Amino acid sequence: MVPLYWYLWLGGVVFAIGVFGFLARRNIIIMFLSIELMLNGVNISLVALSHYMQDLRGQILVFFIIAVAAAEAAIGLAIIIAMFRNRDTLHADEMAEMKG
Amino acid sequence: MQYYLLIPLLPLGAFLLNIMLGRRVIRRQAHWPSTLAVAGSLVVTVMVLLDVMSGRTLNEDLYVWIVSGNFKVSVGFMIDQLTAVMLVVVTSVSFLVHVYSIGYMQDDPGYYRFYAYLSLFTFSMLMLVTANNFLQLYFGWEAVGLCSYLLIGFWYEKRSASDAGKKAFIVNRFGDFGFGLGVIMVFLTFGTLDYVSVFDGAGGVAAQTINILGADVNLITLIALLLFCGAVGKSAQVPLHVWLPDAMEGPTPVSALIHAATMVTAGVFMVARLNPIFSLSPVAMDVVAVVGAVTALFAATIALVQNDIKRVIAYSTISQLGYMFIACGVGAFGAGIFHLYTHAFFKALLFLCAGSVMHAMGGEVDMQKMGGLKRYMPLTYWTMLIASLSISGIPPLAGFFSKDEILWVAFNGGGVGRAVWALGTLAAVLTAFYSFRLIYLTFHGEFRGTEEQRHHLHESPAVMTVPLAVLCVGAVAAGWIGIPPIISSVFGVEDANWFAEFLKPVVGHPEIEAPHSTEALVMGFSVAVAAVGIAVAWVFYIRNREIPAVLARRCGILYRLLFNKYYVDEIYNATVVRPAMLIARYVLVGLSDGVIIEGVVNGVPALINRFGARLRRLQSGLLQSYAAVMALGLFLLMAVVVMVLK
Amino acid sequence: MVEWFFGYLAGAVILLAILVVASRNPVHSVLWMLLMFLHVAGLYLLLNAEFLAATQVIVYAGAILVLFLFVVMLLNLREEIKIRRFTGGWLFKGLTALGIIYVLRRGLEGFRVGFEGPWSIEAVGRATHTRALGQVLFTEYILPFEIASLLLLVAIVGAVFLSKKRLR
Amino acid sequence: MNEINVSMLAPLLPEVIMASAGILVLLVELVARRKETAGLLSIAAVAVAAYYVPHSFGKSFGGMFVSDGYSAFFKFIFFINLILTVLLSMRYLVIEKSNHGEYYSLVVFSTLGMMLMASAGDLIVLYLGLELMALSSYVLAGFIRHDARSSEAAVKYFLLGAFSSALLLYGITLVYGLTGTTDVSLIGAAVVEKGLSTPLFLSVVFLMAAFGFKTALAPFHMWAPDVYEGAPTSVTAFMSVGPKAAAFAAFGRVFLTGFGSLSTDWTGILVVLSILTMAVGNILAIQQDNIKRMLAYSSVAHAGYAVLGIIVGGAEGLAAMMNYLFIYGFMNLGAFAVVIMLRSEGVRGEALEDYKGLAKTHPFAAAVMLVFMFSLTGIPPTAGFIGKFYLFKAVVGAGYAWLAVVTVIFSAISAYFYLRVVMYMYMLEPEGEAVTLSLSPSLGLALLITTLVVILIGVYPSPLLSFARLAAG
Repeated sequence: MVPLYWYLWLGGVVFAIGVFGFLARRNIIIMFLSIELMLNGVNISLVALSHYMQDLRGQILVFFIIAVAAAEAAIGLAIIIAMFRNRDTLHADEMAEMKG
Repeated sequence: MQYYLLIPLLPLGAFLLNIMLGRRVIRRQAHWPSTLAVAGSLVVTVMVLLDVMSGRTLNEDLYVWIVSGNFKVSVGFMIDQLTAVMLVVVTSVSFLVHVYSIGYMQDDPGYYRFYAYLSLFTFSMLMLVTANNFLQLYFGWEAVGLCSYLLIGFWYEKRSASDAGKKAFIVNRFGDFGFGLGVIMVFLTFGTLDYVSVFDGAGGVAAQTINILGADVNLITLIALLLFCGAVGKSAQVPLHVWLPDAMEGPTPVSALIHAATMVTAGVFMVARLNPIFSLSPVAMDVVAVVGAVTALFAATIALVQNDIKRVIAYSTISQLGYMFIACGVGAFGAGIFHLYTHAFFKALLFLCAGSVMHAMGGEVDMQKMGGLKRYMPLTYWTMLIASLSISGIPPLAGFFSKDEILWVAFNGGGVGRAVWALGTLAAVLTAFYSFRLIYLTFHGEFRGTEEQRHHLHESPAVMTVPLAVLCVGAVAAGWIGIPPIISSVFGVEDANWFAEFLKPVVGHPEIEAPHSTEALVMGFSVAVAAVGIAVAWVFYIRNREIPAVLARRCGILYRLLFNKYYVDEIYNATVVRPAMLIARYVLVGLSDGVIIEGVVNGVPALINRFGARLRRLQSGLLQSYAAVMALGLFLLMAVVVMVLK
Repeated sequence: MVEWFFGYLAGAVILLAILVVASRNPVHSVLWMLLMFLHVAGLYLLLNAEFLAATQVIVYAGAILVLFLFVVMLLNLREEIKIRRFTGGWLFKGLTALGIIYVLRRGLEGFRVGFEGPWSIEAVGRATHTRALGQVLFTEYILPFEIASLLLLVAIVGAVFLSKKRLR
Repeated sequence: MNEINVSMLAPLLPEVIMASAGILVLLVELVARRKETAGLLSIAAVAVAAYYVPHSFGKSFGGMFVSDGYSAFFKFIFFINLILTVLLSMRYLVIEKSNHGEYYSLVVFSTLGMMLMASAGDLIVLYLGLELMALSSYVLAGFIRHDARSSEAAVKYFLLGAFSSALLLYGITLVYGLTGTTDVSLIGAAVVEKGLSTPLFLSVVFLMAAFGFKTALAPFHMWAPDVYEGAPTSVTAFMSVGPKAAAFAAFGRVFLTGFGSLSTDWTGILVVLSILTMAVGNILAIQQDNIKRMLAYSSVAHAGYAVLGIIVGGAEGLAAMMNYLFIYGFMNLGAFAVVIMLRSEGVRGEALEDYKGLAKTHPFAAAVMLVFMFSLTGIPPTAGFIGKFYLFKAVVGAGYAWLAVVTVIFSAISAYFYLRVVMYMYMLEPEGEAVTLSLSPSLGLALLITTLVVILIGVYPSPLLSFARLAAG
């Protein structure tokens, strides 16, 4: 039997890698992918917890997270397209008209 | 009887209407809303007066604004006999001033603004007198001060006017500072600002003392004196009287309003309203009486030699206010209010007459350049004569009854009473003298002005003279509701001092055990000295006009001292204003290039600015750095948690 | 045995996650991501959540990632491959991420689940996972389910609105 | 529990109405020639929903959905926010050449999300409500598709918002693992039973970060200035009130019901965040010369004030916070209404310079702005003073007198930049061409409502106070 802690730690590591990607990458799409990584980290932890508690609610939450991720992807990518049309760039550090 | 609310609300509404629509819509019709509103207030006031006379007084919190523990800010009204009298005085004088101003201000470009301020002024004063708690009193107090600043400096293009406005405001600040401290002390002592609860609790703390800089001070005395500071400022008592004569720079109707009804009387009203506090402190009472008496004499002496017609009246106001404080100081608050009430009529009348004279003279205020106006403006002359007789205390005019009552209670006051009485009586001689000096210089003899002015001389229009006539009736008859028994008994009426009876539930009435003969003697004496004063004035200014000049030359020092108002302004300039300016100029400006200003005044904002500029750089517009700040914040919080809990 | 499976899957997931973040080419990132999702699905199977594993593959990998891929292709930038991948201060940011990992490790060490539910492996097995999940989802969690449907509606409206051809 | 019937929807009646309205608005928009019809329809829907709010108290779906006084109060804030925003938007969208009907349905859906957040008795519902609110506002932020600033704002808002959602989910995951439930009141019970542990506190921190993001608490506020500046002004007005209030609603419920027993442990952190927020918001607001951006920082600072209510806790603190947010909604929307009024064809009207001498050219606009600036500063007798006063009272009452002093100091600093606007309007002479006002009837109505309410609450606060007190329980 794999200890629960391993799963949690795995989830945490994936989450943190996502955080790093979000902080460090310049490309907006990869930043967005990093958020998906973070969500997957959460999902791994949730399914594991759900399994070890013999409770299905965690898995339900995962289900909703996936649904929301789909919605988020649709809107996020649409926003990115709109942004690309206006700015012709996909680099987050090249859009800083508003600052200060 | 919620309709009493209309009394302050009508002028407030008129103010809002005029200030919002005045410039574009109402314009030359601005007098309508204001005058109608104050007329409405007057009508409601009469209704309230009738209610109060039938014994229905009221004290209610209308609504509570904020509450926090003991601290409550509420708007509440207290309508009792004292308030009713004040309401009558304020609304009636204010109404007449409104009407009079239609003529006086007719060509002024700021017509709507003038009426808006006038309404606000009236509203503030009405709020002040109807308050049922200290905070509302304070609010009215400050609002009155603000309005007076606006109206005195009404012709702000004129430098002297805006200076006078500022002076009034700043001098009042000194008094108001004490008043504010007094209110805070009241709250700290009683834990509430409600009149009734404070008055109920006042007896319980009468013996308490607090230690200030090593000296034990009676708490009530301290509170009373602090509050009195406010009255000294607002009612222009020595040493804070300097603003009132300068306040003449405002339009004359404003002077009438300030002097008769809405501003200077606030101090007297406040002392009378807070009589349960003052009565508990003999020290404070003596201070009030002495300040009043000194002021009465002091101002009267200055008035003797002034040539500016409005200034003479201004100093007479200060002097008369002194009388009112004498009354309060000897415990006869009712007599003080009585004098306030009669004074309102003859003083408003004097001012409006002076305004009428100035109107005819094309704005001239120097009495040396007048003379012989009797012929040109008979109505103004006669009404002003009656007002002067009234202020001099000649029976049976209004001023006689109120002044006589004050002197009589002072005479029997014990303690400082006799001395105060002596000062008051001396001041009465001078009052009669300067009042008639004014009459003789202005209306008698021959005209000393320019030919052009003579050509222009005319009686004022009806809209100005009618208020004069109405006030004249008041100046004659207002005193007849407070006739002392000694006189009324002659006519077979045993108790005719209805006014004192009316106010008794609020302010009490000192019982005087003294033989009628003494009273008759005192009364006769004061009438006699007034007559002497008039006679001397006649000799000086009609019979033998050389005397004043000779006298001035002989007693040069005294004359110059009086003419320059005891150099009080100069002294203040030298001791307060100049040093303050010097400090401002040399110390502050000098240091502004140096360390202190750089460090403190500019330093803190500069520090904030520099810090802000740093922070701004952090807000770089870069998405990733925003996320990094968030992540770092999160990490630090997590780290703290793990550290602390492990 | 299970431990070995877990070891492989976990190692692969972490490796692939790093590759997603580190790849120069966005298309490669998306493809690594796809592979990672399959491994995550494997983890779900290990945890007896076959329905979620299927969802992961079908919805996450099959729909969402394809959408990503589509957009990456649409906005394809040739020069992308040549320029810097990372923002300035990435080292510092990496340290922050490592710090989070460390703190989580320390913080979660003594993690105990707080609860024993009725859905033991046997119970789920009896009902089959899909049915069990459906039972909970459509009874207890019907309200969130409905909200999720509105969410998808908003997503459609928003996405259509924003990516319509420019019209003023 | 397994029985599902229509009666379970009774407490959700306002939400059902809003959801239907959102869909209806979407359909109407297709056929209506004038897009304003959609706006008016959404206002009508809000009116109906608002009517049912007090008539639909109760719990439903096994406690997942709680309709009580607390949520009702917040729902009224959301409704007012929606109505005023719609009034502000009608003419503004035409000026921005983005008059599309989707706008109104997105506003409705976003409001629905807020309502669900305020009523959420379960973290899953909370999460979904939050996402519904957030996804709609991401689109709204980028609503002017041809404007680079609007798109930039949308991207920033979206990515950081998604990032914060991930934090929220991680927090929820940990809580779920520790307590076995996502129901807020059951979490509360479990926390009492199990006491404090490191993982639990970590989850508290994660949730705090997520809520801090939505309410714009420093250091999670970084998105706010950029997004507020770039988004269409009407949307900025919408976002600075509604989502913030919704996040506070959820924040209050989760922290005081769920983690109430640990309050002694987390208030310390919150105090630090609150002071940091006030400092950052106020100090950076001073630096701004764009009024939208200044209001954005001011919005950050106000979050710092409002969070004091959660620090104080209890009915007293919550009531003070709710009261504050209610008042903040009116004054902030009013200020944005003035900003919108200055926006006309070709003139952005966002620079502080544009306000020079406004009192001379447009005295009414200046006077109204004056009222809002005074209120935001907290000068009596405006509503802002009442809000601050009761907040301070609650803070002092809870024994944080020093914190109240700090807040007062920052309030004093804030006077600098609010009154600077007043100074520009009244003391300076207009420069160049006078700005033209784009005043429409609906905008005028919004200004009238906000001004009146700000003054009315300022002079007669007791109904609002007792309402808030009652609602806070």
